[in-house]
Amino acid sequence: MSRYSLGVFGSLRATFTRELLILWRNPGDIVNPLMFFVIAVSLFPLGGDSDPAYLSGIAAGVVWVTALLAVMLSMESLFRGDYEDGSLEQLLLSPQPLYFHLLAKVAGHWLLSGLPLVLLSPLLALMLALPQDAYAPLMIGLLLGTPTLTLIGAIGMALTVGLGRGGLLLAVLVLPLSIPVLVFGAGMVQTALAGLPYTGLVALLGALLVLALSLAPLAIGAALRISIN
Amino acid sequence: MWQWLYKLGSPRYFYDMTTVFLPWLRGVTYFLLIVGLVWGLGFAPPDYQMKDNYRIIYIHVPTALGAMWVYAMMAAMAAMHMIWNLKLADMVAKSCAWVGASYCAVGLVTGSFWGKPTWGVYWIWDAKLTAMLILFFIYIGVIALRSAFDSETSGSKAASVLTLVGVVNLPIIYYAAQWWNTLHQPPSDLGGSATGANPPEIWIPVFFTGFGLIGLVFLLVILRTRNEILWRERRAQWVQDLVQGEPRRA
Amino acid sequence: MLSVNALHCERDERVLFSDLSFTIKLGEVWQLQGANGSGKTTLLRILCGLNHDYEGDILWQGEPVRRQVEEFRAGVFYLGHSPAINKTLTPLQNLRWFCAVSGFADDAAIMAALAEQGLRGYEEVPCRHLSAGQQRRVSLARLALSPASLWILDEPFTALDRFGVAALERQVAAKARAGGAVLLTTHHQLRLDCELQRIDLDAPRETRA
Amino acid sequence: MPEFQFDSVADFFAMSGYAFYVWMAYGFFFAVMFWNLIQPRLARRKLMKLLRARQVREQNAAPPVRE
Repeated sequence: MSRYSLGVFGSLRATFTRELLILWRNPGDIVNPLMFFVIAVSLFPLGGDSDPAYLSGIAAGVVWVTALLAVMLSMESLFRGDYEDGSLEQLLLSPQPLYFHLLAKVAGHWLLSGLPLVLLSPLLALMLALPQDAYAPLMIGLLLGTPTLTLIGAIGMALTVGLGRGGLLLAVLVLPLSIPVLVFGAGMVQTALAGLPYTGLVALLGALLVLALSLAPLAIGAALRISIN
Repeated sequence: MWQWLYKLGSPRYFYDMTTVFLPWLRGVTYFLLIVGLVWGLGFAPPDYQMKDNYRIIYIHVPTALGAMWVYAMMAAMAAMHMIWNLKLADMVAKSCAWVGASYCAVGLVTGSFWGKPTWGVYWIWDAKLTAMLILFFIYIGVIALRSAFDSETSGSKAASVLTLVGVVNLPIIYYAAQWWNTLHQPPSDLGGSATGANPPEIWIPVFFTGFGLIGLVFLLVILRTRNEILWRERRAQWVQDLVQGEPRRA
Repeated sequence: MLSVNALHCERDERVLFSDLSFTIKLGEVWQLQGANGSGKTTLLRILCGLNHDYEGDILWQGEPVRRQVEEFRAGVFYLGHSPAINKTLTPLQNLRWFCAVSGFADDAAIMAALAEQGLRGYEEVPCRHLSAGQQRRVSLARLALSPASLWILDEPFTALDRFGVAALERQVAAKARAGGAVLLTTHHQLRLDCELQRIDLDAPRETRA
Repeated sequence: MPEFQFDSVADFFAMSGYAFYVWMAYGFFFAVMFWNLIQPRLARRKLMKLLRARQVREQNAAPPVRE
């Protein structure tokens, strides 16, 4: 028998790879939020005015708000599938610590939903005539901000997964809570545009990320145990 | 001490106790409010700058503050509900949500009416008003989530989790609003102009309306909690007798 | 092993069961009977720890569950109505995750369990291409893999053909003989070659267990 | 005792030109507080009616088979 016991880390890796596999197998869950991100951003020049001065003024806010909404939209695939086929119950019943498994699951989900947003953002900044030196702060901000948004969105998703039609409710619950990330992220780009140093804000976004990383899984676990009753 | 706290935890004891002192609370609260409002509207000297428009402050400041500490009370109740599974704490939290949201709405509307003469526009993204707007959204989120569940028990547990997540977020939101505001506009201190060179008599009515509105919070929360107790303990015998005893009206 | 006393549960106005007490010891097979809606699934979900809306206490090896959550969860396997299989993954990947979540990795045992369920050759086929019965078999394959000593099965015989039913009955009997215990609900007539205890949720309280 | 700040009642309602803002603010305040005071009372009446109907229903319905 080639049975060998997996430590906590081994089983975390299994949950992580399973999450990537599931997302990779249904590409819709990855591509749709990205397409939403690109289309929504390109609506603003169409809706507003295509003069670069105007666009660059609103670019940071537009990119950040649509990134926030794209992350919310991609939350659906985090628990919905596992809830319907019962795997989420098995996760709750497993002797392994739920806290770390949720972290692994959210990390896997972020890798294929949040990270692509970060990589795509320079393209959209280009479309919105954002000056060259604002690309770095935009990407750093998104790199630190999207995992926090994913974690907060996961809390909302865990609360509403049992409701079936939780989609809109998720936004009402989660958007107010993600405002600090939006404020600091978009603020970073503006301070960079004004030529001021933005390292302080990187620290703030990092602090929010660490806070979310440590506290969110507790709330997600409690919410899941409530929803799966 | 624990014995007393445990006794307070039982809905029936809470109901009987509030039946006794509710009239007193009602009396004190109405007295404070009436004195405060009449004094503030009619007898306080006008502000040297904004003249009589500043009289809105007598209800704006207490309601805005009320919205914040009612959320803190709701979070404390949610924590008690999650940790010790106290059903009564959850009933109080549910009532707090409605009262807090109402105070927040009044704070926002009075703030914007007060701001119109000073800033020339109904709404400006001032740090305090923005933070209060976000607090209002969180209240709505908690109420919406609680009513989205079919079973009461999971609805109340979910709402408690969201309240606790919200209470962690609130200081961050306040700081973010402050920082964000300094980025865009010079700080327009909302309460500043009123406290300028003004005679101290201006502040006496706020004392009355302040405590009056605190009393009103408890009054409204207790009224709602009593209904909640009757509904959730409907199969208990003491509620059945109470229903029998209730005089038939309309 | 698992003892329950004075269990009381209500669901929206109806009292499903109240002061229900029984003890499941090693080597026993218990069948939970009751009409539809009599709370069978709720009771199973309470016992395995998914549902917390109950009064009364549940002891695992004599200790209240709350104090030893980890041992309890390692010792209990719950099979619900939903197969707990992700349709886009293959049976191998699904079972690998199940084993990892139970704390070990053992591809050989997975292959053997799948073969035993008559799914040889289907290990790498995404589950959505399998029939409902086969997906049920993949879910049942977890029985052979689970290290848990107590099985809680919620209508395990649904969507199984004659061979599947016979195989599962043998598996349940073997589990009891091997020193484990099984608590299951089913509507079909069980033919087990070991003695069977019954709990009837519809019977009035005295003659219940 | 502070004296009355306004020359006449009409002047009081004028609120030195800010009548609209002051009275709209106070109006909304009274409306919300009035609703918060009335709503529990109406809910209690509806609840009593519901519980009374439930009692009547339970009394003449046959006692449930389980108890």
